[in-house]
Amino acid sequence: MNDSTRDDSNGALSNLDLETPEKPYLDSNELIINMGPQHPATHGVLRVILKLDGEKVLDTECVIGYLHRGVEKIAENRTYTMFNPYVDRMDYVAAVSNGLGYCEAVEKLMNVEAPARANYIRVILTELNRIASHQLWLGTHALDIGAMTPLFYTFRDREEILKIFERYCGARLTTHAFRIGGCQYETYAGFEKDVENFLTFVAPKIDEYEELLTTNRIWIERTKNVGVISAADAIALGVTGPVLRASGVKWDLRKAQPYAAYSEFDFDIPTGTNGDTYDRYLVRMAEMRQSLRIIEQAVNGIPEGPIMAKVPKIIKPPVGEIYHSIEAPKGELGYFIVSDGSTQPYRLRVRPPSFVNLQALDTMVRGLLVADVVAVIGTIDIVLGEVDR
Amino acid sequence: MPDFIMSYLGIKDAVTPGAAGSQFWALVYVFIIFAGVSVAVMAMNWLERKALAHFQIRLGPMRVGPHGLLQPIADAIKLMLKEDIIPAEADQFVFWVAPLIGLLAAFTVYTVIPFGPSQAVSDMNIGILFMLGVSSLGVLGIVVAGWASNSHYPLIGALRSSAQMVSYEVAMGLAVVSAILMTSLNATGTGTLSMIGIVQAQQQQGVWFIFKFFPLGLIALGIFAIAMIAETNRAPFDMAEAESELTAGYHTEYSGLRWSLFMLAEYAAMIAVSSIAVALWLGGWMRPFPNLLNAPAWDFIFSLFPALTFFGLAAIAIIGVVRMPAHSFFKIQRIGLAAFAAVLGFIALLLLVIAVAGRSADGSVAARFREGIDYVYWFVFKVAVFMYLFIWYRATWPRYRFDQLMKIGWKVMLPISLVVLIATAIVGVLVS
Amino acid sequence: MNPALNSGLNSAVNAGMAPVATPWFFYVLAGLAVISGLLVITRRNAVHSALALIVTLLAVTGLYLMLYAPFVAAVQIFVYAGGIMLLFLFVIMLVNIERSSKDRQFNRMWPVGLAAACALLALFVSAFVKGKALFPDRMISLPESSNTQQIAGMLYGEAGKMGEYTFAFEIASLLLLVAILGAVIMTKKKI
Amino acid sequence: MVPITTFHYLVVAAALFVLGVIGVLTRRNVVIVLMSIELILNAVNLNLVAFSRMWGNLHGQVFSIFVTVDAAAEAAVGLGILIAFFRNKETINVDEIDLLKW
Repeated sequence: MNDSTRDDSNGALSNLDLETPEKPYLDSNELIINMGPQHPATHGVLRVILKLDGEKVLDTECVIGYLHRGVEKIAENRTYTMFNPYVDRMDYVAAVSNGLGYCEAVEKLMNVEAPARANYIRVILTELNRIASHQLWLGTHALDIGAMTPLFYTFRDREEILKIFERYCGARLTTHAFRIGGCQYETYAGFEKDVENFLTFVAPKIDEYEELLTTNRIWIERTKNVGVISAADAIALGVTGPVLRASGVKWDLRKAQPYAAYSEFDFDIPTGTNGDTYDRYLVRMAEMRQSLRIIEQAVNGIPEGPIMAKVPKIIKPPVGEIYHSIEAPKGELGYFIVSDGSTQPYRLRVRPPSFVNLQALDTMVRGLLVADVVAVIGTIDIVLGEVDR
Repeated sequence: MPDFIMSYLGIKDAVTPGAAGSQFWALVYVFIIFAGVSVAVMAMNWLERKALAHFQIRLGPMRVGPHGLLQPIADAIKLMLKEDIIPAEADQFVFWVAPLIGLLAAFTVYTVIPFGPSQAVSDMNIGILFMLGVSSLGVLGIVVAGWASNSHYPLIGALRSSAQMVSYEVAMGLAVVSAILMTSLNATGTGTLSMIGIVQAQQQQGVWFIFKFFPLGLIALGIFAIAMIAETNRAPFDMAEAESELTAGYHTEYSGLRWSLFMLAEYAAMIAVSSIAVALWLGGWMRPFPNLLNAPAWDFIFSLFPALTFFGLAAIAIIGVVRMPAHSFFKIQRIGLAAFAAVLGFIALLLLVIAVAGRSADGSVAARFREGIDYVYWFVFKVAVFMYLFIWYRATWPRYRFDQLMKIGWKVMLPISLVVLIATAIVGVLVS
Repeated sequence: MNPALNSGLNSAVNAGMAPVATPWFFYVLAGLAVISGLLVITRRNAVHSALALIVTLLAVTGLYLMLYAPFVAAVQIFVYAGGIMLLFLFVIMLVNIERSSKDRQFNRMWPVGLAAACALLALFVSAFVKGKALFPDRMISLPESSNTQQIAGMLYGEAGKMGEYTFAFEIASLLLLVAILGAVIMTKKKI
Repeated sequence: MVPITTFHYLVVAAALFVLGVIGVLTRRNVVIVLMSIELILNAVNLNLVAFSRMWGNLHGQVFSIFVTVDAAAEAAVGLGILIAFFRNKETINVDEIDLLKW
């Protein structure tokens, strides 16, 4: 390769050893390539600098920030209510979860409890969104590995969820479904019916995805023992969500620190054993089924009552700080809010699951091939809007 | 030259232009095949997009022409009008010449493809070797394109694809040899490498080589069928242009006409390797069951198939016309599709007339003509089945990883094909 | 094999032979071969040289076909153009050519080399001029259709007999095996 | 037009041979030197096949196949050596390959 050692990446950003070291035996194949920010498989604008020996990955470095909008700084200049829609723009494929985390954090700061009915609506919408998020993950992940067709199947079925969102709150993607203290909207007539229809509609569809992939030889060969991360490593890196559970750690905030109405439902936490890409796939597929179970219970047991707690018109939480986290589809989504008693947060910090999970990329892909990097980026399930905020 | 015309009108024995030594007719044939392949590639382009779309619950192209029938033409015009970008750091000359290498290799192969016992440009004595050799030249175009782009992704794509093609050529060659071995199972014990000769050997032995020494022929075809996907860089072995990994592989830096030449070469190569498979194992131009159902009545029935196919296509088009929404918006589309149906129906009628007029195998002009159409029809039909399989694979399977692909090539396919080859030889010796 | 020696100079137009091989083709192919051969040794960029060499090889293949040696032609395409040249291109990409194409292209001894080559050329010319009369001026028509079978007979033997070159053929396969092993060991980073 | 005789082929082969020799003797780039060797072998092949035609037997063609085998072996080993050398010395110029030890 004629310019294999020429550094065309941004040297200032990179702490990789980009110069070929002086050694008696020259590795003529060492190659540094930029994967992204414009690349079909980096899910947006992630840039990964890969140091390759032939096709083997020797070292990686993620360069992020191409989608940075300063969400946390914006929060300092907006009232608590005004900031609520902004959180939807972080993980835009799971906007409902983001909203839930933020609303609950502020409620906790203000010592307000959302009413039971509001909590049930929250659970239903959040779990629907979890399914939507996992479906989108499955489609793009399969596309990264080369299976085109699942993408279209999952998008077809995700559409049904988005339709329910649209009927409920008028928006499909950035829903802004919840308010501090409860929900803005009462469920529309036929909401339960819609959700139940969806449950019967989507269960066979999940089987359909599994039929295409789970026992597919190529899929297994591409994902088994690829991107393995041990439980200890995963915990040390702060990895959460399906990625952690696939390594065999039974940690799910819905069970560990129940919020909303999750303590009232009966569901399992699927875990894997090997912590490889295939296990993460299986865990997410199982999670979709568990979400269906939760939604079914919630729809059947939804109580009557108010949907909004008593919240003052102008939200002024007392001085103090709070950290509240929920189990978003991608892992632990935490909000740390410092209040100085004014109408605006003094400081707001988000713990985005994608950002933390992305740390594990290097551990997972070292020694694998370029094609596996793509598979592993897909399996971590990052959304760049959330990584960069 | 007049002799040659006569040979096609059935007055003299039909031979290929190569055997007749007519440069003029060879040239005419070359042009016919070039045009035919180009049209086939366009049709394949449309079909692939449509079939893939229907696999994936989409509609595919619908805007340009009724059901997107004119989409390939629109694409071709677009690609020709696009700016042809040559990167500043690229090696200009090599960048320019690389697509042509691939295209030349893909099209040269067609000189020996036997569409019928005399429907080929030339019956080369070393036909199958020539085909494999020339089609393996296509990889040079890919390697050189990847190098000339002077960019990382194309280079990796080029290296991948060349390694892949070279490795799969081995298994492919061994599978082909086992088919060639089967041609030598006759009274004289001499086999042949000529494509026409191979099909004729199947005719003489009264069995397609896929069923010969069951399951040896079948396994050999299986190996060839897998290797040919790898040879043409198609899913699930489309490592060279793996979109999610290498953006577009070796043609990342190409645009416009030059890019379309790569696509043309790829599709032409697909048709070419499918033709090899058809000629070697699936009886080439022969109709199904030529030895079991050999009464003249069966001949007649099978000779109706071309007409029936076109009637079927016309019927599908007419259904499309009927189902088109009754809105003035669709008026032109409806007329277009109806006209298309009419053309298909007319071709079908023509074929029907020929089939009926030439039903007696008495060597008359009409009979010769009918036979020619039958040969070409069955050959193209079998190739079309393979082309559909290509689309099907692409819709169904994820992509292999590069090392897995090499592992399959060297550790699975090569041993199996060696065993098949040896077994074929042993069984052949025992039988004869 | 046709031992008949009666075919004269114009045997290309023999009965049963396709009269495709006209002098015109010969001159085109020969010119192509020599010109691209010249390009091979003069280009700065090794990839250009390799492409020129491919053209030479294909032109020589055409000459083989004109000499009614289809099997040799097929081997030429297969092994040379398809295999060896791919190997060359691979290696050119692996080694750093950008620098070497800016270097001095000819070694310091080039006048000596050129002189030696010219002397060789002179030798050839004198041999051809003097020996032309010694050559039997004929082209015996070989049956193209059985060319491959006959070569196979000489290499593998026919009718239970060992062929003339069977032993040499086996040795050649051994040579290839050794070459494969050698190349693999040579290119491995750590043995 | 003058009919094509064996002599014509010999002239072409001689030209290719001399070109190959010039390449081997004057170029610095090892890859091009190896390519020139291929050119020489091809010229020999052409001669062999032409003579085979002249004498009306196939020994020449069989020999040319052996030469092709030889060329393949030579290219594989030669390029292998080249790569090994390039790894160690980072050069592919013949006149820099002048040390038996480094």
